Order: sequence, then C-alpha cells, then structure tokens
Amino acid sequence: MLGYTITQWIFGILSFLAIMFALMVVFSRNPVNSVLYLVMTFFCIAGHYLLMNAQFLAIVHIVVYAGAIMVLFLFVIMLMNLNHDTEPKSKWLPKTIAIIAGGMMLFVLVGSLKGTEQLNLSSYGASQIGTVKNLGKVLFSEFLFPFEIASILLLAAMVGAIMIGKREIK
Amino acid sequence: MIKLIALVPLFPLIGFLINGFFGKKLSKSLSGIIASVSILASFVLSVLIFVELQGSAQKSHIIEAFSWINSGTLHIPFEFLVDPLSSLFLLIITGIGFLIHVYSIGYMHDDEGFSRFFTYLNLFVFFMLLLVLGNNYLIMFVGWEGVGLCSYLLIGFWFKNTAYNNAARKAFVMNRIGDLGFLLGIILIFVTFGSISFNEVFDKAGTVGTSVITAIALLLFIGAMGKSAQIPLYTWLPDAMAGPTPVSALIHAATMVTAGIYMVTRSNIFYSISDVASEVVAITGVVTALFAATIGLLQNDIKKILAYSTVSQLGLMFLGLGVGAYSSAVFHVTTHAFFKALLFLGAGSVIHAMGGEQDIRKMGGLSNHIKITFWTMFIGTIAISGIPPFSGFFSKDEILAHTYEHSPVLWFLGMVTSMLTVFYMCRMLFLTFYGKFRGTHEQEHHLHESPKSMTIPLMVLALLAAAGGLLGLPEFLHLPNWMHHNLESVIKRPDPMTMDHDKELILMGLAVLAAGTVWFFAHMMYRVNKVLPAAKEEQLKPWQKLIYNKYWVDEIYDAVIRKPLDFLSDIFYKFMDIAMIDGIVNGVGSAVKGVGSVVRLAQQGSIGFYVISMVLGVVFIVLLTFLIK
Amino acid sequence: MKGLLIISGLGVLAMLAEIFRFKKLLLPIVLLGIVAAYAFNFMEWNNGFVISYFNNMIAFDKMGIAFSGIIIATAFFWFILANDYFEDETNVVDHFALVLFALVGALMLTSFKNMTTLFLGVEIMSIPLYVLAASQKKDLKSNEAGFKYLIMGSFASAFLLFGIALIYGSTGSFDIMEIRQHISAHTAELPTFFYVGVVMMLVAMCFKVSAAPFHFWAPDVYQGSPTLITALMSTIVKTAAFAAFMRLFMIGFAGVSELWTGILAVIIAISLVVANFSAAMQSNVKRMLAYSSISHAGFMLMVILANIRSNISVDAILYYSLAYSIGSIAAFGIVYNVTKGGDESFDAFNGLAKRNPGMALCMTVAMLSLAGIPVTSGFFAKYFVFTAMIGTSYKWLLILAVLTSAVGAYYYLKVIIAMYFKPQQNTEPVIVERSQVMVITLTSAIVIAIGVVPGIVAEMFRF
Amino acid sequence: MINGISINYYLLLSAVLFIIGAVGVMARRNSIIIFMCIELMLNAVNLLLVAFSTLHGDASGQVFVFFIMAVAAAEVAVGLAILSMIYRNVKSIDTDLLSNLKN
Amino acid sequence: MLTALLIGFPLIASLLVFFIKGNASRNIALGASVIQFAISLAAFFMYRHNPDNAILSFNHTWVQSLGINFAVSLDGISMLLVLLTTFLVPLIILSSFKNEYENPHSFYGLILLMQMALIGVFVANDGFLFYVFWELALIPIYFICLLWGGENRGKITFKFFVYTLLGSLFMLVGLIYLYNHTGGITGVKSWMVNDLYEAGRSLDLKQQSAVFWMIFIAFAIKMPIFPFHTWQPDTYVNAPTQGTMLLSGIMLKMGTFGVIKWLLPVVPLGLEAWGGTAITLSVIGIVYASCIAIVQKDYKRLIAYSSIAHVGLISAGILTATQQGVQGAVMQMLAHGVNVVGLFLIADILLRHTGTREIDKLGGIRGMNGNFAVLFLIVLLGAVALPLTNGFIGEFLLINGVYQYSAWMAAFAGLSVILGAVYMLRSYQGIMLGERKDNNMAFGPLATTDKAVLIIICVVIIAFGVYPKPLNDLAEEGVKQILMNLK
Repeated sequence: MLGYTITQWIFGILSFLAIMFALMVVFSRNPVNSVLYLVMTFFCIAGHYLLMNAQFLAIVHIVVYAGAIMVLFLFVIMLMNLNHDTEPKSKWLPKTIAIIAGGMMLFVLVGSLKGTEQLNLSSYGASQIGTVKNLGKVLFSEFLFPFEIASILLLAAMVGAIMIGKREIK
Repeated sequence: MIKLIALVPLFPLIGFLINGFFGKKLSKSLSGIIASVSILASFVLSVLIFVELQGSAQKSHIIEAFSWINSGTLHIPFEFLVDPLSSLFLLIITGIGFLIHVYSIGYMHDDEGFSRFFTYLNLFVFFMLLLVLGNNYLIMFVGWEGVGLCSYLLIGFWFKNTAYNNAARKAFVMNRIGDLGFLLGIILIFVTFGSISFNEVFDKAGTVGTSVITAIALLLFIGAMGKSAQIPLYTWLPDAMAGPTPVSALIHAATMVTAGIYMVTRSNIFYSISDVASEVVAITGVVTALFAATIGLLQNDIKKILAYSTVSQLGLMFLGLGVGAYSSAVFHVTTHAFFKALLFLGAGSVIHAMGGEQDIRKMGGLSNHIKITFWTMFIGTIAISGIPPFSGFFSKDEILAHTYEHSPVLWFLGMVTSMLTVFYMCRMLFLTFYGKFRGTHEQEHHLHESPKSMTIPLMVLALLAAAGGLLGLPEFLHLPNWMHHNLESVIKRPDPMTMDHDKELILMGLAVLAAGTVWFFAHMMYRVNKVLPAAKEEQLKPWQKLIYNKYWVDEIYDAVIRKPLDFLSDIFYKFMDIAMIDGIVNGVGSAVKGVGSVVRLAQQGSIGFYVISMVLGVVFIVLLTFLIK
Repeated sequence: MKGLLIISGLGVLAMLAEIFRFKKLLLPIVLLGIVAAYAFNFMEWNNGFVISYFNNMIAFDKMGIAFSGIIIATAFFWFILANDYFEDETNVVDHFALVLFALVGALMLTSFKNMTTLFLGVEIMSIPLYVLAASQKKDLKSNEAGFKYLIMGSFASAFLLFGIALIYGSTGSFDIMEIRQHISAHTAELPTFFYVGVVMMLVAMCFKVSAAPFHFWAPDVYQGSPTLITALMSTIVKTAAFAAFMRLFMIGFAGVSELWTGILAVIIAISLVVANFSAAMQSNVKRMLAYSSISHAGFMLMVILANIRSNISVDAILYYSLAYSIGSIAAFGIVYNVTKGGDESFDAFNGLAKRNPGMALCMTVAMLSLAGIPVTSGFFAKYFVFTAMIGTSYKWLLILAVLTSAVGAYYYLKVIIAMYFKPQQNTEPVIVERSQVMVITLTSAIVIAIGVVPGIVAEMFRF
Repeated sequence: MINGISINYYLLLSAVLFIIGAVGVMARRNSIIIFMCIELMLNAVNLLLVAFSTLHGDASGQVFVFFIMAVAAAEVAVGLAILSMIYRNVKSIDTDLLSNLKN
Repeated sequence: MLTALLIGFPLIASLLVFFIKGNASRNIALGASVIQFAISLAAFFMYRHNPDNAILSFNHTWVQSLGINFAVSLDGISMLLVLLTTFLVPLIILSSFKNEYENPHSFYGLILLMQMALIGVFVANDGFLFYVFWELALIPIYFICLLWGGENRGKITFKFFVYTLLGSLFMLVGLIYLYNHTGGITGVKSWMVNDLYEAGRSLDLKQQSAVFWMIFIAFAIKMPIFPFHTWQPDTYVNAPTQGTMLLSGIMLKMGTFGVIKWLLPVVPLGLEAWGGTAITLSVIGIVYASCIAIVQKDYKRLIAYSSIAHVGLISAGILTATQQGVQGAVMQMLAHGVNVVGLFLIADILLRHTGTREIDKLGGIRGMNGNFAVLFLIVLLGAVALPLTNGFIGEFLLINGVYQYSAWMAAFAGLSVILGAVYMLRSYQGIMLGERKDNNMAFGPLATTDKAVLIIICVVIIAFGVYPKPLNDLAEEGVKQILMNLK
C-alpha cells in the first residue's frame, strides 16, 4: 500500500494520533477534556507497546494510567469543581516564549539525533521478552532490590498524601 | 687627652640632660651655670686636645666609641676624628659657645623658658660637636640634622608666636631639602667606595671616574646649601632671626651655618678632582654673596641686616672653597665667627637696651648710652669691613686673592660684595649709634648698658675680632700663616697660590681703598647728610622696593612651591584618593550589588519561567556541545 | 547496606508509633537507631570495593559508606534539633516517617550502582521532601514551596529519565559499570543521542544539586519551607545529590569527560556569579542561605571538575560536604530559633550578641566557616577546592572562585554585623531549648575541631 | 510484527511527545494540566524505553517502565494532595497565584 | 618549644580573660602580656646566645597527608618582630586604661588572641600555618573594630575585612600553586618553607610572575601599598585607638614581613621581572600619601596617611632585595611600630582631653602641658627619622637600598624626608604651639598610664636610635639568610 508495510501504516497512524491528542491535552482549555485527550494519548502509546510485542506492559499501562491515574485526576477535578473554563486568558508572551523554547528544543534534539545510524527494530526475540513470565523473572531476580525499595517509595507517597490531605484537627 | 675626645660632646650632653630633666626645679642662675660650665669644660678639654695635637707628629686620630650600624658591607661605627680641622672647629664651637652661654645668662634672665633655653643650647653644642668630630659622613649627618633640630627649637623658642613657629618650621624644612641631597650623597659615596669613613673614602677618591665624583660633590653641596643658606635655599636664615639673639649669634652666625663650609672643606678632595663641582660652588657662593649683600642694603631690622650679611659672608666663603682656597675659607669662618658673633651679641645688647626694639629707624644716638656695646660693635664693623689690621681683612683678602687667580670676574664680584658689605654695615652702625634718638621717650629713658655677663663676652669677642688676623698672616710678607700650615694635612690636593707678590699687594691695596671709599661715602651719607631710611614702603623707588622686599623670593617660593604643593595634595586627597581610587573600590561593591539586583530579577517566582529557563539551558548546552562544534 | 535497612525499618517503625502509642519514646528510638545505623554502616568499611548487593543494584563501597556516614551523622544532629519542632506538630509520626524515608533515598543515592536505584533513590528522597516542604498547611508560602519543588522536581526527573532512556538505548544497560565499560570499549561508535542523554542527566543532576541556571527552585523552596526542612534540604539532600553526581559522572561517564567538563565549568561559573551576587542582595536570611548553598554547590562541583582532570582523591568533596553540612546545621539551628517570631530578615539578628551571646558566637563560627575563614572547617573545604583546581587548566574559574568568595564574605558578614553591631529593637533574650543548645554548640565545636585538625576527617576518607 | 521501523522514528516520536509535554508545563497555568503534561513527558520516556528494550531484545527496559509507572503514581498522589491543599487555601489552582516567593 | 609557648600562652591567657568579668580582666590581660614579653625576652637572649637552640623551634605534623606541619621557629627577623609584638601589646593594653570599654573581658581577650595570631604569623615555618595565622589575625581585629569602633564602623570594617580577605585568597591560591610544585625529587609534597622556596625557584618566569602577583597583592593590601590603600585611613580612624595601634603597629608588619619571608626567596625571577613595578607603586605611594597627609584635618587620619608613606618606603626597600634595603626595612618596621603606637596614643590623649582631633581646633597645648609637648616631640622626631632616633637607621638603610636599585627612585622616595617634616611639623605646630584656643582651655596633666606608655616609647625611640646594635645584629643576620636564599 503506497510502498509502506502495514506495520508502517499502523505506526504512522498511531504516532499521528498520539501527537494530535498530546497537542490537544496541552491546548484544550477545559481540564476535563485534557484528561480525556491524555487518556486517548495513552491508548495510542499502548498501541505502540503492542506493536513492539510488549503486551503485558500495554495492559498494565492501560490499567495504571488510564484506569488509575487519570481517574484520580478526574476525581480531583470534579472534587474541586473545575469542570469549566476556569483558566483566565493567559498572557501571550509567556506562551509564545514557551512555544519558542519548545521549538528550539525540538530543533536541537532532532538535530542531534540526525545522522544516527539506522537501526531497525526487529521482532526477533522481542516477542519473548514482553511476556508476563519473562518480565516476572527479570523483575524478581535482577530488579529485586528496586522492586522492594519501591515499596518504601509508595509508603512514603501514601504517608505524605495522607498527611497533606487530612484536615487539621483544631 | 685625645683619647678622651668623647668627653667633649659628652659634657654638653650631660648639661642638656640635667637641665632637661631638672631644669624646672633648678634656680635660674644654677641652671645657667650648669649649662655654661659644661661648655667651659668642653672648651678646656678642647684646648688641651688642641695643644696636644699641635705637639704631636700624628695629625689624625680616630677614636671609636661603639659600633653603630652594620649592614652587609656597610659598617658605620660611632667614631670620632681628631685632626687639625676638627680641633680648630672644636675651639670655635666651645669657645664662642661658652661666651654666648655666659652672655645668655644675662640676656635671657627674665624669660620664663630660661632653663629650656639652656637645655636647647647645650643640646645644640652637643650636636655641633658631633658634626665636626664624626669620622664618617653619617656621624656628621647625625650632628647635621641634630643642629637643624636645635635650630628649629630655638627659632621657635617663643612658641606662642605663630610667625616665629612658621620661621622655625621653614628653617627645618629647608634644611631637610638640603639634607636629602646630603643623604643621597652619603649613599652614593657608600655605593661608590663601599665605605663612608673619611680616610678610606679620601684614599680611594682618585681611583674612580670624575663624573661620579662630581655627582657626589654636588649632592654634598646641596646639603651645604641648605645648612649654610646658599641660593636657592637661603630664605630661612633671615627668618631664623625670630629666635633669641644669642641663638642668632651662636647658631645662625658663628657655628651651625658654617657647617657647610666645614663639610666641603672636609671633602675637599672631591672638589679638587671635580672642576665642575668647584665651579658650581664658586658661582653659587659669589652669587649668593652679592645677592644677599644687596638685600642687606635696605633692611631696617638690625638683626635682619646681620642675617643677610651672614648669608653674604657665607657666600664669600663658598667662593673661597670653590676656587680651592680651603684653608682661607676656614680662616674666614674663624674670623667671621669672631666678628659676627660679636655683632649679633652687640645687636642683642642694643635690643636689650631698647627693650626689645629691633628697627634701626627707631634708634640713633645710642653711642652715648651704651658705650661698651658701641665700641665693641664698632670694632666688629671694622673687622667685617676688611680694614687692616683687623681680622676680617686678612681672611677676606686671602679669599679674594685666590679668586683673582682663578677668575678676575669672580674677583670683581667679590670686591663689589665686600664694598656693599662695608656700606650696609656702616649704615647700620651710623643709624644705630649716631644722630638723634628716634625712639619713644619711654625707651630713651630706659636705655642702659647691659649687665656684666653680657658685656664681658662682648669685650672678649672684640679682642678676638681685632686680633684674629694673627692666625693667618699673609705669606707673601713672609709672615707665618698658621692657618695654612695647620690645615696642610687636611687639604688633600692643595692649590698653592702662584701669584706674584706685587700683584697680590696691589689687590690688597685696592681692597683697602675700596673699603675706605665706601666707608667715607657712608659716613657722608648718614653722619654728615643724616639721611634716614624711609619710614614707609611707599616712599621707596621701584628698585629700592625690589630690594626692600628681598626680590620677592619668599613670595615666589610660596607661589611656585608651597601653593602648588597644597593644591596638588588637595587634588590627590579629594580627587584621586576619595573620588577615584576609593571610588573604584566602592564601585566594585556597588557593581556587585548592581549585578545582584539584575540577576535577581530572573527569579520571577513563576514556575513557567523557571521551567522555560531550564529548557533554554538545555538547549544552549546542547547547541554548544553538538551543533557549534 | 545494613545501615540502609535499619533506617528503612525505623521509618516503618515510626509509622507504627501512632498506633501503638509510643510517640514519646519515638525520638530516643530513632536516635538509637541512627547510631546503630551509623555503626553498622562503618562496619562495612573494610569490605573494599568488591561488595555489591542485589545484582550490582547497590554497593556500599568506601565512598558510599563515607557519604552515608556524613548523612547519618547529620541526620542525628538534625533529629535532636528538630525535637521541639516535632512537639509543636500534630503529625509528629508522619514527619518522622517521611524524614526517615527521605534518608533512605539519600543513602541509596550515595551507593547506587544502577540507573534504577539512582532513579528510585532520587524519587524516594524527593517525594517525602515535597510533602515536608508543604507541611505547613495553612502557610501559603509553605504550600507554594512544596508545589514548586514538586513541579520542578518532577520536570527534572523527566529529564533524568529521558537521559537514562537515551543512555540505555545506546549502551543497552542500566548498570553503571557496564555503561562505563561500554563507553570505553566503543568510544568511537557511540551514537549522538548518547551524548544528549549524558547532557540531560547532567542537567537533571545539576538541578538536584541546585547549580545555576537550574537553581531557580532553590531560593523559593528554601525560603518557603519550614526552617528545619530547609536545613534538611541544604544538608542531607545536598550531600546525597553530590554523592550521586560524583558516582554517576566520575565513575559512569568518566570516559566521556571531555563532553561534560566543559559544560560543567560554565555551569559552575554561572552558579558562582549568580549565587553570590544574588545572595549579596538578599534581606531574608533563609533565602541568603539558599543562594549561599548554590554557591557552595558551585564549589563542590569544582572538585568534581578538578578530580576528573587531575585525578586526585575525592576526599575534598567529602570534607566539603561534611564541613558544609555541619556548619549548616549550626546555622539553621540558630536561624530556626531566631526566626521563630516570623521575621526572617537580617534584622531579626540585630543585637543577638546581647540577647544570646552563646548563640551569636556559634552563628559567627558558622558564618565564618561558610565564608571559609581559618581555622574553621569551611576554610579547609575551600582549601581543598583550590588545591584541586590549581592543577587543572581552568585557572580562570579559580580566579572567579576567589573573587566570588570575597563577595561571599560580604553577605556572611552581614549576619555578624547585625548580631554584634546593629541595635536591637527586641531586647528579650532568645531562649533556646537545652537539647538544641547542645546540638548547636556541638556542631560549632566540630566546625572548629575539624578545621583545626582536618587530618582526622580528610585522612580517614583517603582511598 | 515491528520489522521495518527504524529506531529513529521512535526517538523522534518520543522526543516530540516529550517536548509537547514540556511546552505544556511551560505554557499552561492550570496546575492540573501541568501535572498531566508531566505525565505525558514520562510516557514519552516510557515509549522510548520500550522501543530500546525491543531494539536490544532486553527486558530490563520494560521493567524500568514499571518503576516509572510506580513513581508516576506516587508523584501524582502526592502532587494532587498538595494541590487540593492549596485549593483549600486559595480556592484556585492557577500557578500565577503561587508566585509570591521570588527575587 | 619556647616558640610554641609564645603562641600558646596568649591563647590560654585570652581564653582566661574571656571568662573574667569586669575590669579585673584588663589587669590580668596586662599581666599576661607582660609575662609574654618576659618569655620573648628570654627567647631573645637564648637566640642571641645560640640561634640554633633546639628549644626555639617546634615541629609537629599537623595534617600528614597534605604535608602540613605545625612548624614554628625563630630567625633573626621573626625574633625581632615577635619582640616588637610582645613589647607593644602590654603598652597597648596599658594605654587603654583610661578608656572605658563595654565588655572589657572580650576586648582584652581579643587583643590577646590577636597577639597569638600575630606571633603565629611571624614564627610560622610552614606555608599553610602561615596562611592560617594570617587569616586568624583578621578575626579579632575585625571584632575589635566592629564592636568598639567609631561612627561608621559597620561599613568600614566591612570593607576592610572583605578587601583584605580578597587579597588573602589570592595569596592562598599562590601558595597552593607553589605547594603543588613541591616534592620534585621525593614526590612527597610539603608546605615547609624551604620546600616552597625550592618549588618557587623551579618555576619558569611566567609562572613565577603569576605567583609573585598572587602573593604580592595580599601583602600589598595588608601593608597597604598604593593603590590598594583606601581601606586603611577609614579603618584607622574608625577603629578604637587600641585597635588602630594593633593594626598599624603590628598588623601592618605582617605584610612587610610576608614580603621578606614569603615572597622574595620564593620567586626570584618574578621579583626580577616585576619588582620594579612594585617598587614604583611603593614609591608613588610614599609621595602620594605624604602629600595627602599634608592636607589632613583629623590628626588620626594624618597619621594613617603618614603610615602609608612609611610603609611604602619599607616595601620599596624590601623589594630591592639588597642587604641594606631589607635590613633597613626590618629596622624601620620595628621603629615604625613603636612610633606609630606612640602617635596614635597621642591622638587618643588629645581626643580624651579636648574632645577633638581636628588640628584646626587645637593649639597652644604646649603652654599648658610642657611634658606632654616634649614627649610628643620625641615621638614625632622618631617619626620624621631624625638621627639618633630609632626611625633614622631604618630610613637611611632603606634609601640606601633603594638607591642601589635606582638613584632616581631613591631621590623620589627621599622626598618623604622633606614631606614628612612638612606634615609632621605642621600638625605639631597646629596642635601644640601657638595660642591656646577656646575649646581646649583645660589640658590637665596626663594620666599616669598614658605618661608611662609615652615615656617607655620615648626611651625606646632614643635608646635604639643611639645603640641599635642588639637589634641590628639580629636583623643583619636574618636578612643575610633570606638573601642567601635568593641566590
């Protein structure tokens, strides 16, 4: 099809959508819309994961991000009743500068990535690594310490969130 | 005896210490006696040493007191040199010093700073003795500066008077200008010869280049100019008359101001080697002599007249030195010490009689009231005028004879000077002692002869002034010139006179004739015609104004040196130091603050801005590292 | 390793205190635990470099142990100092737990061997601090500080991660040693994005040590946070961040030092200038100390820069960290007491010499140490920096350091002048709790002691 | 299945996503959206890691993604807690209101 | 050991004094400083007996790995400066007896602490130790000026501190640079002075020049040399008199001493290349400061500027690196120390008796207190370097040394002889002579302590002007050693 393989088509469409939705996240005025666009972006990224045979990761991704984190966002937005355009018209100058800075960074990154040797991804072996079994093995052997210590992280986050979140008792 | 030389300066020092520490507790007479006795002791010792030296074959004795400064190759012991030159000066200093001490007991009797006066005077004698006794240039310099200090203290003796204080300060500072030259000369001597002891230096003097010798000689001469009040450093001496009159006699006439002559004589080898230097000395001398003599013509202050006369006579001595007549110059120093001390003390006596009045316009006819003073001063005037057989004639004549041999032009100028001298001295004498009294009635009533303690020194000095010529009778008359023989060992390269005797006789006759003529002229003018000096400056003719105002030299110095210096100092302080240098230093501080306040503007508090700057930071770093490379 | 485990355990234990009602005993227990952690930490001293745990995830080598030692010791003093701060707080237990968790993160940073542990260490350390910075719930400044810290921290983490990803992509590993070997084996073949990755990590780490121009968060956060939390940030967090920085760049990226030393030099220069000049303009003491910490960051980075070029030992930065931490503890302890009334400007210090001479003296010592005057430890710290720098080709940076040091003296002296010279409006004596007096005096004494005999510290850390 | 896609495309894609996130953080004043943008940046990194993991045939890249997710969750939890606290205090989540600490 | 005691004793004494409240502290401080003087006298005689006496040096490793030693010993020059310090400190303490200070214990404690640091600077034989003491000396004087100074003390001491600190930091860099070049043969780096000398000499011209300036700047600021001097007059004027005395009498010598021991032998080539510039600056400073002194109204400020002039000559003499120049500098350092303390005491007495130091407002004091006038005059004569006062020997040797470098420079430097007389006599005349003015109608007799201090100073001025041999011999020997290193 027009000289591209299906994979390339899928990659192209997913990438386009991801970028589109990402832009919508940034430029939408309503936070709720932003959340929804972000969820869409995550789905596109999950599609990429699938494309790269990282099935388990794709599922976890959907569950954690779309299922948990974004819901949390929505929850907070609703809680604060921000479901409307609360953001006042922002000044054009910071925005312009931000966009210029972003553009410069993109230019720089692309410039520095140019000339990299073309390394094509191959599905050989890739189909093996993304499985639950394989990932579990790696996680509980090589990455055991980080896995354990991540509990401290979550614990800390939990304690912190609770401490901040609870109302002061007078 | 010579071994005891250290005692000679020590006695005045002891006198100084006693008077200095206990002066206030001592009675006036005791304090004066202590001071005088200490000088007398020195004098007696000096005489003994002098006699011993005359009898001994060895003409130069070095006695080391202690080691003073050592620095690498520089060794400066504190040591004394006894030789004919220094022993002669010892006699002059202690002898005349003693007379003046005695005189001062009477003169200063009513002053509240009586003991202080003697303290200073003793200290002065101490330093003066050090000056002439030192066996190296630095000890000489010690005495040199020391007498400067005493001069400062004594000129400003009446410290409540601002004008006197200014005069004292001026004397010190001007002397210091000369001293700097002297000091640099000493250092150049050390650098050249590796030593500053007289004998070692003089022995090696012939071995180095003439230009170095010239430099040394000129630097030393700068010192002499300051101390001996030569152009351009002479203006302090007339001002120095602010001090009590005995001080003027001792320091500013007889001893200290002749230190320059002593120094040049001591260093005669340098001047003998360097023609340039001796030319400079001679010309400076004669110009000063003439210049000061002209100023002396129209002065009205009795002491100022004597002061200018001193400057003039000193110039004459330098003229002698410059033409190589070292012993003649020393001879003139000696006779000058006699008659100038006499004149000053006499003037002191006059002032004493007049109750402090110094203006000759207000005097007149004093010869009847103060006879001793008059006669002694008369002798002094004759002596300075160079009328034979008084002392001044012989010494001045020797100098002029040498000068003629050297350069008739200089001789002519010298002659003019001595004629002017005769004129202003006569003017002073006649206006003071003859004619009618012009002072107030009260002063007239008060006129009286001075006490014995004052008149006796006057008489002694008069005797010396009259007979001092015996020390150096003219050789061509086959008379013994003791002075000349005495100093033979000191003059390293003598410049014997080759003039034939007839010529010398003619010159001598000319001098006497000139002096006589001028005397007669003055006599006609002031005694016969009774000309009186103008009471006010406006009455003067322009050329008289010029002279009367001393050619405005003081004012010129003021405008050329003092004011610009003050101005420059002000500029340095207000503009350079405070505004510029400190301004820069403080400016750095302000710059820090300025930059700080600019930099902190970046800290806007807005997250977006922080993030942007972080991104931009990354962008620039990547740009710098990858794209520009 | 045991030290790390003990601290983690303590953190969990602290959470239980509320439930089992031994709140009063908590502090002694924590202090005891810290002492134990310190002891166990140093028991591994002789293990050398070989020991690493969990598939090279973490390795308490001498460098790690030494930095851990500094951090644990500082924590010990901090806890005593914070005693009365906790008493005022309703959430004592949470605070304890959070600080201890942050400590765990800090300790991980001193000893990581893998990008994973680096990343987790950074986050474990930072997340409790975000909370602690914001812990004055009613205080808008505190809120703002926490929020800014969070946003900026996360943003920097994103850069860190992007860097890690790029490096992983080019070397195929997260292990520091493997990356190092890969670099030395394939120096010529590294793709450009590897270098971009290094730069991104450099930026992120510079953010963590608050070097300019990535320092903007620091003054705001330092000022807004409760004073004692600021003390924590400027001591433990800073030390840990430096340990991590060193490990990452001196071990991991030593092979490509040409790339980053030049950048680092520029960053140091900007840090020195911006920090010192801004500090000179501050009127808020905490903010001044924040800028001062930025300038000290510049100094410490200089050692890293110098070490990589002249390859001399790292004891300089160890000594610097220790000197700076101890000095800061003393300084913040006093600032905490003096600013209790709410006034955080220099004026709060006016007449302290009369209101509490002992504290004024300690503050003087601390300030002189920060300014680098002998015989305080700050001087030796500075001395080490100069010694290290003088062998390098960055002489201009050295001169800049000298000049800005003089500017530094300016604002430290402002405190001293305020204490001794300015008239006080408030004549009431400043009363400081006994335990705090002890800590402040002790830390001041240590500042002098290790300045007088720097050998006991500097030589201990010789490798 | 992925054959034929150059790693450069994934690099490019994640870079673009990363920068979009960064621009969001820079440009927006709504705190919640800023948070979301940070999430977006993290996801860009995740995507890159997975791509590299596939490239190298190495699972550790994917494992690393798990940790990033955990951290993201923790950060969001804490962040939203702080945000709600701020909202309680000032009734707004506009970052402009949070710029009192400055200079 | 004895040298270590010289450092240790004031330290202990100062700690003791810190804990004694009230005016008892000053008596104890005085006692301690007198004992300290006795100790240094003992050291002096021992040194004269046998300079290599083991008891006079002390060496203990401080930081082994860095080659830092606590090495102190005495050589001729440092012996003299130690003697100067220990001689002046009791006088300074004694001179303060008429001034009431708040918190006297801290004041006297700081003075003793200062003494410790100063002696440390003079006896240190290890470059690092030297630097530490150098900086240490800054702190007590900073506090003395800050706590007991005059009107603008905050701003002025601040400038002083930052300025001198900046210089010191440069010196530190220079010294570290030298240190990094030690251990050429053995590979063991060391801070010992001789190793630094060796290291310095192994450098090439460019390096030596850099080191020269790095180190010289610190000394130049401390001394101070034109144009680094602007901190000095303000600080001198604003510091309490005792602080000024410490600053000018002793602390200033740190700079000159530093040049002699820590600059000359270290960078001979650098000196050759840049000594001329430095001498020129010094000599400009002489004339410049002398001129400024002429127009000063405040007597204390006048002395401050005169001090700049004096120190310019000292520095020029040292930099010529001739026996006479350096020895003269040493002698002049001693003389200047004594004289300037005397002058500042006089300024203090004037202020205390009349309430002003403005020359224009004073006058005629001589008529009211002749003894004071005489003592003042003697101190003044020492300051204008009249022969047979202590100032002369140094000045003569200094000008001699400078002359050997350049005759014109010497002539220019010699202007200080004239200008010094001008401003000193002008001020003396303004203050003491003439008619008395209204505001100082009553100038009573001096306090016993003031009188005692002034008399001691005057005796020393004359005694060492007449018979300088004991000091001069030490100076000569010490300078010879230093210059030997130069070859």
